[in-house]
Amino acid sequence: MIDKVVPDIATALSGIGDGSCIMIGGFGRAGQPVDLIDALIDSGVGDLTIVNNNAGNGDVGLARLIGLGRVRKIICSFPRQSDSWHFDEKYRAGQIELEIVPQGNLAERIRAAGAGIGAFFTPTGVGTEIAAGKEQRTIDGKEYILEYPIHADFALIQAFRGDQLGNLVYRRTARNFGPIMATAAKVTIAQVDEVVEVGALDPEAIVTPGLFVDRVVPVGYRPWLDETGAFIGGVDVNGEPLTTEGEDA
Amino acid sequence: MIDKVVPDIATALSGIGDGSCIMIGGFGRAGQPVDLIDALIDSGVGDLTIVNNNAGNGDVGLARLIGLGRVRKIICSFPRQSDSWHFDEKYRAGQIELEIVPQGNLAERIRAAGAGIGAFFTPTGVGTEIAAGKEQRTIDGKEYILEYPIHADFALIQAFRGDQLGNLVYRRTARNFGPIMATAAKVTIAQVDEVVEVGALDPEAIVTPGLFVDRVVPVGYRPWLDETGAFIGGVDVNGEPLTTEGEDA
Amino acid sequence: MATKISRVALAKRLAADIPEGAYVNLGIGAPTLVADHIPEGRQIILHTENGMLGMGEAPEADQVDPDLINAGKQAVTAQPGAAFFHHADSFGMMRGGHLDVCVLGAFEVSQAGDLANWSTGAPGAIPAIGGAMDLAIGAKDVYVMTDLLTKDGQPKLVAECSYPLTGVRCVSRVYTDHAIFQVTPEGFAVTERFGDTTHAELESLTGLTLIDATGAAA
Amino acid sequence: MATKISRVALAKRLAADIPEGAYVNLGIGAPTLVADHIPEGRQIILHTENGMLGMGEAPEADQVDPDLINAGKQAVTAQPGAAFFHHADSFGMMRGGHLDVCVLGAFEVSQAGDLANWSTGAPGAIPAIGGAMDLAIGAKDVYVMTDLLTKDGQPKLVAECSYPLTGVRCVSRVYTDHAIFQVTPEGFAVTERFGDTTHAELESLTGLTLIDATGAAA
Repeated sequence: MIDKVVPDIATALSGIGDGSCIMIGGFGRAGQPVDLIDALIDSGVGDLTIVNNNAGNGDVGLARLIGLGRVRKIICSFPRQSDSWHFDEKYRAGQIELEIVPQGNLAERIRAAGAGIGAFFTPTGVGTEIAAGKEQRTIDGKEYILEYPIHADFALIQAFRGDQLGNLVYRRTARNFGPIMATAAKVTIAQVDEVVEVGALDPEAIVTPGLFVDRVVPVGYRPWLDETGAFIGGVDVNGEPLTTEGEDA
Repeated sequence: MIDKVVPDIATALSGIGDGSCIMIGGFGRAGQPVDLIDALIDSGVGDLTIVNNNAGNGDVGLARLIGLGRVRKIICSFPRQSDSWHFDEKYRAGQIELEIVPQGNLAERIRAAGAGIGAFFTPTGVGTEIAAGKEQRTIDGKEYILEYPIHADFALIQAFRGDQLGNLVYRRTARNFGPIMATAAKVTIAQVDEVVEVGALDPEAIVTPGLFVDRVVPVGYRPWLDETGAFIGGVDVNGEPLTTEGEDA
Repeated sequence: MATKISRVALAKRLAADIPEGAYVNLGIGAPTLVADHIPEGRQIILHTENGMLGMGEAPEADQVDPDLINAGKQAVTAQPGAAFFHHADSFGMMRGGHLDVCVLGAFEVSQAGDLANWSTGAPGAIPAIGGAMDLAIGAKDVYVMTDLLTKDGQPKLVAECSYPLTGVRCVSRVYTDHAIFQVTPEGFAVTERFGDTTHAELESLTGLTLIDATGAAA
Repeated sequence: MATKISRVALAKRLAADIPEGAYVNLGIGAPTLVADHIPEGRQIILHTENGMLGMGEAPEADQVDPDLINAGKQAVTAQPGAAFFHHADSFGMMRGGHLDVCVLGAFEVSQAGDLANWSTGAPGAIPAIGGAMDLAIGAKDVYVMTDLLTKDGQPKLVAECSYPLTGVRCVSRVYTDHAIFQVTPEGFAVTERFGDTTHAELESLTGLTLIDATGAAA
């Protein structure tokens, strides 16, 4: 029987070595595979190429991976943020390579990799700095630049529920990069809140068919959900528990 | 309040004139907007360009539209079938123009139109007759041909349920071309079995967001479903009632 | 009488131009104010490029859902009839021209409708584009909402942008605190002046020759 | 002893080579037989390019659902864990190399692995491609399942295809009623002969120089 569920995070990450190209899902806290990223840090691998929308925030997760000097190159749309100091420092020191890509082109390049498209003409970025050195063409009176797919060795994504076949559903805007990154990597690893029985996910509503997923690891429901997966709230937008006014005082 | 539901099929088709380019969803009986096609025939418009996977079967629907001489050009992947005699006759008489496109390239060209992609390199068709005259390029050691988007004036599609905002869900493999054609036409017209309340469709499972849909017309549940939309069967694969052995005898 | 209007008044004025049933993306910052000023009874549908149509207002603090955020990574809600989708589908919607209006901020807008709003090009600055370039070409109409002048008194409407471009010939209209400017093949046309601002003052402030279209039919 | 095996025996032989957990697309016609001969206890997942993973067998007559069909437009069922998707996503799966095996019929396969299976190129014939060209490049391994000879006794394994091509250098293996042929840079390698077929007979029937790889480790 096909069973893509692995018992623990360490097993889920097996095979990731120095020099790997890794896509990491998420936009803000939404869709971030936080447990997988933490384990990636613990694994000690380095010389990585990371594909993510951003370049880390604060001192945790991707920011920490960068701070520890494990990232050789990052492909992202928006590295500079108020709390991207680890990236900023490495970048200014010339210790990390940056490929900056407009967010929609980033998404489409990832999608192209998954769909076997060799390259595509996009209007985004025409006439801007990012068009420099790129092939440009006028098609039907409109200008486009040529962009190429982004493939990865591994994709680390977060989904809401999954099954043994690797079928995945997401939760609200946490869907973001997960479904396309799952298609673009040689090995896709999904952390899910819960593994459900095969057949429990509605075939009309499965967002990522299991074909795209290699390993599924359950990590328990995120802190703003109860043990059935229902929303209970009580956190801030980063998922941190709300401090009561009493505690602040 | 936004309300894309129109009272009847004739209203749904308003604005379709001679010379229009029309995408028609469906693969086999699944997803065919049969009521919209019949009304299109009744409307008398001609000189049409039709985009569909096939070129009609038997004497009804698209086959009839072709037989009546209303179709100037068809863009499809598989025109020749055992019962495509109307197309065959027009084609042999030089009375219909054919652009034949491999099915996956057809789907991707429709998707490209909806997603604002100017052109894309696809490996499908390399080294075959359909590559003749097309730009060819080797990318990362693999050969591709360049294909362009297919836009339409109108898309006629069938969905399962829809709401006043135009949100749509499909049913099983009847999804096929509907979601991508909805994105590629200036005006998208969906026949649905039932219109449901706004909010009744699961936001995680909406396949076509209302943004892509201009008109929704309810036509009642298809014959193999009961009045709640549950499957009851009793038809053949073309949706025709099963004849009992007694009747045959 | 004042020569300019407040940010809120400007949001209200811009909101009045968004038609019933429009699909709208409001960029990060000032443009988000527009959502609060849609005229009573008018229904518009908000798109957020991280993956939702039907975005609603901010939730109560204890109802914040980290999985339900906008492109500015702020907590939002989902309205009835909302739909979620992935990034490729979401940016495909914009690139494919399915949105009616994007409202964006700007550092500069040129007479040709070029937009600069992602980088001041300062030496050593770390670049960050995000969805800016996608938004700039992401709707049938791209409206810029901005003060006419920078804090240093420099005009944001210019003959040619000096900052790195976000998009070329992409802006259709500029809503400023002094006036509304339509981008035309002949340059900026002033369609409405606020307060007692005069045409001559606008030309003086911008250093541009402007078309007076305030008498034209709406 | 016979020099060839039956269609059913061939389907069974091919099925034995499809590994546990494989994602497989079975082309219209003879290849669909393979589904009925997957070894007991082995789970494979069938893709049908009209938009489903997890395709099951044909339903009872009164349970036929016109909305649940395969690429041959025949009624099928959905297995637990099935998923539905639209045409662009479905062909993206194939083009992107996510399927493990496609099994196709053929008019001709060349030594280089070129496939001809969509048109005999007869003058005046109406063309029809469907998914043939997508399937030809639609999996990590493309297996052809066919009789070695046409009804007229012509070999389907050829030096170069004479019929219009479906795909170039796309076939990895050919399962025929006489033998199994691996496509290699040096030409066809016979990996298994059926019945009392000899290597010399295969070379005689095809007119090709064939590599004898039947002694090689599996």
